[in-house]
Formats: sequence, structure tokens, C-alpha cells
Amino acid sequence: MNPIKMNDSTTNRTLNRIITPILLIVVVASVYLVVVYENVITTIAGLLLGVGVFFGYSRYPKLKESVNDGIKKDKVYLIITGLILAFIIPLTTRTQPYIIHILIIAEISIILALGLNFQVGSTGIPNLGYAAFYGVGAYASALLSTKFGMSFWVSLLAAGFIAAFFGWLVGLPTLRTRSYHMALVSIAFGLVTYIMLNNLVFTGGPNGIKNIPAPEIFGWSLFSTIRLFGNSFPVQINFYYFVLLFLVLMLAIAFFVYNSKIGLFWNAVREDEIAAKCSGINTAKLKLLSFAMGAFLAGIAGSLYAHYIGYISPENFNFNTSLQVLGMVIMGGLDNIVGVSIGAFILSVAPEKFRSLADFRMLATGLIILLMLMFRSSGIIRQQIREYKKSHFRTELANKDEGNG
Amino acid sequence: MVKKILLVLITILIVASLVGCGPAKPAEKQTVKIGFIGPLSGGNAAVGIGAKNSFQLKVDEVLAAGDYPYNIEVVYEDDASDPATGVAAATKIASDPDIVAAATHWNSPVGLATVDIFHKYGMAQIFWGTIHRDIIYGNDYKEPVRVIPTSEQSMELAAEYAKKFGIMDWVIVNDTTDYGTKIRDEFTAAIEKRGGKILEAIGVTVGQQDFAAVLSRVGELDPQGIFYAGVTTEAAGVRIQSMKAGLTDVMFMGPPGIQSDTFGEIVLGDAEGTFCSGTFDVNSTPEGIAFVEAYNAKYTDPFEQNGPYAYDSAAIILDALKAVGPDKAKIVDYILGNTFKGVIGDIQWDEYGQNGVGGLTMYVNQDQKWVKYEDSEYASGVRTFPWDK
Amino acid sequence: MVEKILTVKNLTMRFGGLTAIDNFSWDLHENEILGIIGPNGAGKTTVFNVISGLYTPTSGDIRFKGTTINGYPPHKIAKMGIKRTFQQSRLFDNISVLDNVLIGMATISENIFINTLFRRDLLQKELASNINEAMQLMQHFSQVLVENPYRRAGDLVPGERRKLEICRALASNPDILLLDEPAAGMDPNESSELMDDIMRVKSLRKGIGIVLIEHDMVVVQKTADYIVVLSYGKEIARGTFNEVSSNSTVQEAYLGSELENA
Amino acid sequence: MNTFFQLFISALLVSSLYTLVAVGFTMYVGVINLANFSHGDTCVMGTFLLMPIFLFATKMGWLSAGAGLLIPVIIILVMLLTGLWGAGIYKILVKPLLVAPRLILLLASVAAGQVIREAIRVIYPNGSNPQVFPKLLPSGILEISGLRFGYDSLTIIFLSVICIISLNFIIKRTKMGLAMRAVSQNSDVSQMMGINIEKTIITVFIIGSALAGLAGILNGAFYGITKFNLGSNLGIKGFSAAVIGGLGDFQGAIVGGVLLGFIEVFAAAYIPNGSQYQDVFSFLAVIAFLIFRPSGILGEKIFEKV
Repeated sequence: MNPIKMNDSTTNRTLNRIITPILLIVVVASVYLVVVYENVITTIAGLLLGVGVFFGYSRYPKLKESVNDGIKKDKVYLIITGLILAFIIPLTTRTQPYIIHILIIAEISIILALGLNFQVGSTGIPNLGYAAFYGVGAYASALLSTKFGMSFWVSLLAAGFIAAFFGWLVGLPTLRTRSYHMALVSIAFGLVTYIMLNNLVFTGGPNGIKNIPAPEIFGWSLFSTIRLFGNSFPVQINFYYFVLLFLVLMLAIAFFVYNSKIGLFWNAVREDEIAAKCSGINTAKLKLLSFAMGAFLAGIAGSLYAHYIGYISPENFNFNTSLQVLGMVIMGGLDNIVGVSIGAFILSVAPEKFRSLADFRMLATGLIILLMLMFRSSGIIRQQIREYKKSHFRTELANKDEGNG
Repeated sequence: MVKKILLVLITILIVASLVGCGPAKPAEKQTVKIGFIGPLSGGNAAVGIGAKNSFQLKVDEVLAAGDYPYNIEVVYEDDASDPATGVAAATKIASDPDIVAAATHWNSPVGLATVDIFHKYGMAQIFWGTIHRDIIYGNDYKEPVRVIPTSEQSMELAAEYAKKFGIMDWVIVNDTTDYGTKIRDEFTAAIEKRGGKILEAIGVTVGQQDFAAVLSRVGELDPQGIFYAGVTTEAAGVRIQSMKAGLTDVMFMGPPGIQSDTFGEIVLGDAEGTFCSGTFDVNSTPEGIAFVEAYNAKYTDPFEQNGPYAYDSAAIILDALKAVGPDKAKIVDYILGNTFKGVIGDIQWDEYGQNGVGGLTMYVNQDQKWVKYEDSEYASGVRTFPWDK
Repeated sequence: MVEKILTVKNLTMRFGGLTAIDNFSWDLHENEILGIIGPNGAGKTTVFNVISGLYTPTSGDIRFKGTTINGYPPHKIAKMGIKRTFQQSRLFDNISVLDNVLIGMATISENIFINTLFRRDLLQKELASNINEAMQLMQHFSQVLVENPYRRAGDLVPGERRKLEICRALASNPDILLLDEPAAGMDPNESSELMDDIMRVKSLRKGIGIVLIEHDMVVVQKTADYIVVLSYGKEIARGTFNEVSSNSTVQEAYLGSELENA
Repeated sequence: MNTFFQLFISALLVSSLYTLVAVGFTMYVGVINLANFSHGDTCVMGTFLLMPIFLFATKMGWLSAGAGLLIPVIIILVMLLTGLWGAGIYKILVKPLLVAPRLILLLASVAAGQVIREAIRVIYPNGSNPQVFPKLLPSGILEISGLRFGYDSLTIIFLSVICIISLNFIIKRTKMGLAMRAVSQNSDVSQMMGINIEKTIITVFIIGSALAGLAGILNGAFYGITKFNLGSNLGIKGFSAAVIGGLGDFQGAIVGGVLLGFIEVFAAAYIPNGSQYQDVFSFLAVIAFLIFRPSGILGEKIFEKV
């Protein structure tokens, strides 16, 4: 009687039972191999492990089914384990602040990529000047806290909202123009922002802003070293957990938005703007919202970056940064939050791991974007069909039975 | 239920095992690590690689002498001229307990970004390439010292020569990078101190190709000299187009940033008689000549302008290590408290850690090569400048 | 007394020098199916584009339940209760069948933003009732759609696409439905099914007015209560099917265009 | 007055280069409604293709024999090569993605630009640094009553005008031009009329890319320098010019190119501190156009096809 076809694959019961733990082991192993060990061989091994599992997943439908079922059934456990893992990793690497630094940058990158995904992934508007919002946020926050003595929290929020305002502003031309126009507008906006940051006196010109204070929580600076049980922890660890809080918050927001009408309507705009309009969707409002929200996340990321590093200059926010973030979104999977996070994680960690190949970094980014778009434009994890709680369908069944009876 | 328990168990197991083992670190007592950071990739890679080779050259020479108490391993990291990458590299070097000191950076924004990190970890940081004043003077840290002269010192020299030639009305064309704006301000100060005048400073962007509008403005101002504050590419464009625009009898000068033979290669004949207030002339001392010979015997990449400074940075670190042993804090104190002898001359710090002796040199372009002015045919009177009538 | 729900008066639409619609007037009543027919390039779709707000008319007046709506943005017109389908069906291909209908149904409530973040319970409740409604609606039209609510809309066969498009348009309980050549490319079986669908719409939504642009004369004959014929943007005839089909001007217009096409 | 005139010539020079790039953009948009963002990098491809050929010719001593004849031959050869490159871009990148959403194709062309740029940088010896570009243009200065014309700028302006006029001839008077115009208007109908759409599009890519290659070469020859990343700026400016003039309109590209060139040069000259903000002025002009007149100067109001 159930109108929705369920995949009751009884054949793979054993596999189904152990699939989630296996999945976890693979993820943990590849994360550790890639991130923690300072060695190109383990990095490659870790990446290969990830890629291998991924290919197995896509090649064998049965495995795919089991994995999907496992993920669906054990969602809560996976999330909890993920959080535990995110909590534990820096503790195990506390003697290597550099690795924690990489992880912090990865966290910030994920926030950035989530924001860009609102525009490029969900709404389908090209944005090639995203780094400008990141820069606006970083500069707003840095200026407010160094020149006006604002507290970190005020600066952070202000950074988010100022960036969102700029996002809204840049979104305006999208209302009347086509996608390639928007690409041009965003590139132009990115360049203009870069030039302005570089030339204006109050932004510190090309030398940027230094001595940006660390965030304080009830008067306790994040730059202080924590000592516990005779161990002292590097200051990066404070930041790691601090940024992690924001990351979890932003992920939650991204998921909420994705699963709400906003996310759905963004998709409608992306799929067919005219049909969306004629379905009663105010596409202009939604496009601006997508820009503003994406920029808000970029602003928050910028503020976190500025207060973590303590120094920013226009170089951090140029066209290459925009492309880098775009690469994360495309590689991970347009409009898939988990995918985008994975893409951001890989593309922010990998360059650090292949430092000796730094000359090829931008070439690699370009190639990844190009090849992904040409051969797997859905990214590592393709965008999913939204599925709703089964309970939402129950009433329908009852009614339908009545109708039939 | 079984599954859930299993799940939690396995998770705990994984985590516990990973906490337990962690990456092992081999500790060899004989070997001491020192760090080097520079732009090893990207547009400034040539400079970075020249400095890296020079740094390694000194280390090899010291080790080859045989009486050095430690085995030295150099950890090279790339900052790609990018502050974000530089910060990662600096964190990697500075937080590594096995590394005792490091020589760093060519780009000022990178230096500004990393100076705090080295301070936080109490590691000696010797700048072999950045010229921004604030890196040393903008803080009261003990850790950073700088062997290369500041742009301020370089511009004092430039202004001194300008005065010597009696060219006192200048127009500055600067690029809008940290380098260009810094040079602009410092040249302005140095010229005005000597009674000269800056008629106007005009900013251009890196990557700009057409300077016709800028030069038309310069033409209206009718200066005696054009100072280009920036680097080779745009300097060459400005020089070529200024000659085309008829500004032929004007002195043309630039900072160390244009001291590359590419300038002559691009500008060709129009490069003749242009000036560059440059860095140390290695060929002026016996130690320098020895360095050049040793370098060229080993490497094919040119050592560029900063090679000698990187070479001396290595010497300073190795001296300090030999004197006080592999102790970060002691090395910091030793470096700041002593003077050293290097190919660029005697290295002496002021109270902030800036080397006083620059080894700065004024060059003039003669047959598309930069030649020390005193050794040139202009100084000897064989050739004359167009403004000498 | 049957009420007029849509009044189009002296509608004219020019693109640069080209006059696509010339002084065109008609009314639509409750429970009425109005057919607009005419040869290719007669400006039929343009009429829909103007009514649904995609184009702003050069002159003339469109009144919906007494309110002048020309110049209103499309989403506002849609929300007021005029929904349409497209000649080449425009579904949201990469999202699910169910989501397509949900989009057709949903309008953004004022405090959506706050609710998204803080009052998720409210949204869940709304969502449940929307899903329920959407499934019921699809139930009336197609078993395939109901059984595969999570299928990508892009994977549907053309017939189902057409049904889904109608469901999407009907989802918000519109007062007027504009159907733009729904039978295009259909075989006789499919178009007879379509006719059933159109009649079903009429019975499902009491009082709905339907405007139908169609080339398939059988469909027009079976469904339309009243017919207007357009040629080169001008009205050349109106009346019941029999009246119109016996009109010589109409026959000429059709014949002429067929000759042209050949 | 004198200064003004010199600036005028200089603006004309910049305009010609932008126009040559803009023409390609506008034709691509015309035939397949795609802004190919790797177009600017095709210009740079031209310069990096020319340098080895030129070096080889010099080495073989051919240049000293007949420089006046050989240089045009080399330039035309490189234009052919970049033209083929453009056809390749269409075949390999654009065509397979024509069925995908436009966003994918657009982003792919941006990525392709990045790949070309970085590949040049990595592959060409010492590619990160600016390369000395051979002096292909006649040197010397023509002085007429106090006004100085560089022979090189005059040559560039002259060549650009020649190219534009011949292109105009091709589009207006030849069968291929007719096909191009038809495809721009409506590709479905053109196909019914028996026009080989594929061939037409490839021709457009060849012409556009060859002109871009020429723009790159002239740019390099005039300024004496080329660098791997010059293309991004040239590309963005070229596209901006096309947008200002009205995309899809061949004459719009000329109008836009000229306007942008003049804005840039005169803003830099007459606005205090203008030269460091000259890109800001041109981009603001573009953004203003996109907000207030998205169809450009010559473009007609676009009605969405439903």
C-alpha cells in the first residue's frame, strides 16, 4: 500500500549491518593518512584510499545501496562520530601546531565554500568574485577592532552583515542580466574590491592591517596557552575549537536553509527562472537573498581568518582565491552540503601536503575544475533528491484509502 | 541494538588507538635542523631559489670544513609570495621543536604576517629579503633581525646621487604594491631632506601596460628626473614609453626592484644611462668574488640580488648555533647580542635588529647591463648623460 | 449570473516595429474553457506571456477580478491566482516530481527566514500538509507520479511531464489556468487522456477558468466552450467551435499558413 | 591641445586592441550564446606561440634576409595557429558541454582560461616572469608640426582597422557571413534552411581566436613584453567592451572597444590619481551599463524567448 517504493534489499543484510562502521574506519583512516602524517606517501595513500572507496561506491550499485541505506539509518550516529572525531583529531596532534593550523584553514574554507554554494550550487548564479566578500568581511572586522576598539563579537557580526550588504549590492545586476553578464559583474566587483583595498589609505594599502587582536571570551584571550594535566596545548587548538563552533553553526544553517522552502525555491530559480516566476516565486528577492547569505558566510569566514592570523593584506583576497573556493564547490558537488565540505577540506589540505609542487597549485585547481565540469559536473557527491520524513506521507495514505473506498 | 553498540565501540577503539600511537618522531642528537622560507614557486621563484641555493651553499661550506659540532639539516618551505601560504610555512617551521632558527621571506606582506608567529614560538628569524621598515621597527620583538638594508637606506643613497648630479625636481611613478608605495614615501622624504622637490607622485598598477596618460602628465610637469618606484616589468614599460613621448633628456632612476638584467633586455638601447639604486655589489670585495665563484661552480640558477644576504643569514645562524648550542632562546639572544662578518661586510644590529651596513651600490645601465656607477664609462667621462649639456 | 474573472481589453503588444498582438479583447468567465486558436506566429503565446506578466503590454488593459494587473511582475500575478503551463514544458528538471508540485504550491510566508532558523516545527507542520495536498493532487492525474514522488522530473516521459506541469500549476488553487498547447507532440491516445485531464481540472477546482491555446482541433472541439481565432495578432473570428470552423476567414487563414509552411 | 592629441592616439591604440578581442566575444555570444572566458588567454597563446617561431627564424638567419616579408608571414602563421586553437576549444570543450546547463559551460571556460595561463607559466622556460617580446613593428617617430606619432602605434591602428573592415565584408557580403548572421538570429530555423551550423560556429571560433591572437601579438610587440597572465586582463576588458557595445552585435564591439579605451586613457590622464584607479573606472562603466542598459549601446532590448 505504501506509495513510495522502499529499497528493502534483504540480500545485503550482513553488509548493511557492518557498512557504517566500515565507512567510518575508511573515513578516519583516510583523514588521518592525509592530514596528520607529514609524508607525501601517506598523503597519496590516504587520497587513493578515499578515491578507491569512492569509485567502488559508484561502480557497484549494491555497495552503493548499502552505503546509502547505512548513512540514512545511522545518520545520528555518523554525525555524533563526526563531531567526536573533529574534537579528537587536534588533541592527537597537539605537538604539531602546523597540522592544527591546516585544519583551522580547512574549517574556514568549508564555511567559505558553503557560502559560495548558495549562489553557484543552489541558485545557479556564477560568482567569480567571491573572495571580495571574504575580503570585505576580513577588513571590516579588522578595521572595527583595530581602529575603533570594538570587541571581537561586535566586529564579527558587523563583518557578516557588511559583507551581506555588499552581497546584496552585487546581486542587484543579476536581476536584469544573464549568466555571463553576472560572471563579468562578479569578476569586476572582485577586481574593484581588490584595487580599492590596495589603494585606499584607511585599509592600510598593500601592507594591509596588522596586530588584529585575538578574540576574547569573557576576557580570556584565545592567544593564551591552556595547560591541563601537565600538558600545554598550542594556541592553535583554542582557535580550532572556536572555529569549529562556527563551522557547526554554519553547517546547521546551511542544512536548514537547504531543507527549507528557501533552498527549494533557489533550486527552482536555478532550474528555470521563468517557470519559477510563473509559479509565484519572487526570483529577484531569492537571488538577492542567495547573494546576501553567501556573502554573510564569507564575511564570517573573513573575520575568523583575520582574527586568527592577526594580519591581512589584499593579496589574501584576489581572483585566485575566488577560483580556489569555486574549485572546492565544484569538486565537492554543486548544491550538496556534505560534498562541498569534502571538496573544501581536500582542496585546502592538499596544497599544504604537496608544498613542493606549489608551482602547480593554480594549474591543478584549474584542471580539477575543468575536468570535473567536463566529466563529472555533479562533483564528488551529486546533488540529492530531497526526501521527506515518512511521517509526512501518513495522512496522505489515510486520505487516499478513504478516497479509494 | 547490537549494531549501535558495535558502532560506538569501534569508534572508541579507533579514536583510542590513534590517541595512543600518534606519529613517532625520530630524534637524532647529532643533527640540528634550521629553516629557510622564501618564494620557491610563483612569479618570484627565481629570487627565492637563488637565495635558497646561497643559503645551502653556506651550510655545505661550513659542514665541509669538518669541525662543525653538529650535523645540519635545512628545512625549506615555500611562501609563494603569498601571506596565507607564508603563515602556514612559518607555523610549520616555527612550531617544529627540532628547528632552532630560520631565515625568511622576500615579500614584505609575508614578512609582516609571519613576524608574530616566530615571536610566539621564540624562534630567531633572520630576514634576507624583505625591505619594509615595520617588520623590524613596528614591534619590540627580539626574534627578528634583518641583514638586508631597508628601503629607507636605499633611498637615502638614491637621493644622495640625485643631489650629486644636481637633479632636484622629480616626478615619481610608483606601482601600488607595498613595495612601490614604500619606496615612493621614502624617496620623497630623502629628496626633500636634501632640498629637492617631488612635483607629483603618480600611481600605476602592476600589470598595467599603457602609460601614455601618466607620461603625458609627467610631460606637463617637466621634471628633471623620473623615479620609478616598483619593479622591472613596469619600469621597462615606463622607460620605453617615456622615450617615445619625448622625455629624452630626463634622468631615470629606480630602486633595487629594477636591478635585474631583464630591464636592459626589454628596454634595449633606451636603457642606456638609467640609474638603479641597488643592493650590494658582490664583485666589490674579495669575499664577494669568492662567493660568486663558489656559487657558480655549484649552481646554474643565478643567485639574484638576495643571494649574498641569504648566504650571510646562514652564516649567522650557524655561528650562533655553534656558540650556544641548539637552544632557541639562547640563539635569539646570541644573534642580537653579537656582530658578524659576512660577504656583505660587518653585520651590526641597531637596537631593533636592523643591520646598519647596507653594502648599497648605485648602478648605471651601460650597454644593457647594470654597472656600478663608479666603474662605469659615465663616471670616467667616456660617455655623457643627455642632461649634461 | 456567471462572473467574469478575467477581462482583456484592447490589448496591444509591439516588439520594436513588429506588432504581435493588435487590439485584442475577450473575457473569461468562471467555469469556462476559452480556446485561442490561430496559425503559427499568430501571437497566441504572446497573449499568455502578457497575461502572466512576462511582457508588459504596449497598451490595453488586463483585469483580473476587477484589478488591473498589466505591468505586475509575473510572480505577483501567479500568486494572485493566474497560473500557466508552457508550450515546451518547463519543469524543474533536476529536482523531484514532488518538489515540483511543492514549488507550484508554496509561497514564501513573511517570516520564512526566522522560521527556517528558529521555528522549524511550524515549517514541518506546513510541509506535512503541503506534501499531503500535493500527493492528493497528483493522485487525480497520474498513478506514475504518485508512485514516484522522488523521481527526477527530467526523467519523466513527455506525457507525464505534461501532467506534472498541470499539477504544478494547479497546486496553488488558481482561479485561472493558462494552458499553452498542452497536446503538442501527443498521439491521439495521449491527447484523449489530456482532454480527460482538462475536464478533470474543471471538475476538481470549482469555478476555475481555463484558457487553452491549441493546434489540435479535436482537443479544442471537445473541451473549449468558446473560441477566439487570432491571425497575425488580430482577432478574425469568435464563437463556438462550429461557428468558427465554418467561418471562411478562418479557413483562409489556416490554409494560407499551411501553404506557407509547406 | 598637443597633449590631448597624443592621448587621443594612445586611446585609439588601446581601443584597437580591445576591439580585436571584443569582436570574438561578441561573435561567440551571437552564435552559441556563450561568453568564452578563455578568450583572453588565447591572445597570450598567440604571443607564446610567436616567440619560439620567431627565435627559430632568427636562428636560421631567415630574418636578416627578408625581415619585411617574413614578419607578416610569421604573424599570419600564428594567427592561423590560434584560429585552430579556437576551433579546438570549441570541439573539445564547448561542444560537448552545449547540452549541459549554461552555468557549467561558463565555469568550464573560466577554468580553461586558468589552465591555459598556468600551463604557459609552468611549461614555458622561466614562464612566471615577463618575457621579452620581439620588436615586430616599425620603430621611429613621425613628427608633424610638433605632434609625435609612433610608427608602431600607427601600424597597430591601421592593422586593426583593416581587420575590422575585412571582417565586416565577410559578415555582410559573403555566404559564410550570411550563415553567421542567420545562426545568430535563430539556429533552429537556420538549420531548417540548410545552413551547416557546426561549420558556421567553427568558422566563428577560428576568426575570433585568430583576431585574439593578433591582438596578443600587437600588444606584445608594442609594449615589448608578454607575460603568462596578461590574458586575464585583456579578456575581461575585451568582454567588457563587447557588453558595453551590445553583445551579439559586431559593430557594438567596435563602439564598446573604442569607448572603453577612451574611458581608460582619459580617466587616467584627467582625473587626479586616475591611473591607479583606471580599471575601477572601466569596470564601474560596465556595471553601470549592466544595471541601466543591459543590452548595451547598440543592442536592442532583449525579450526572453518563452
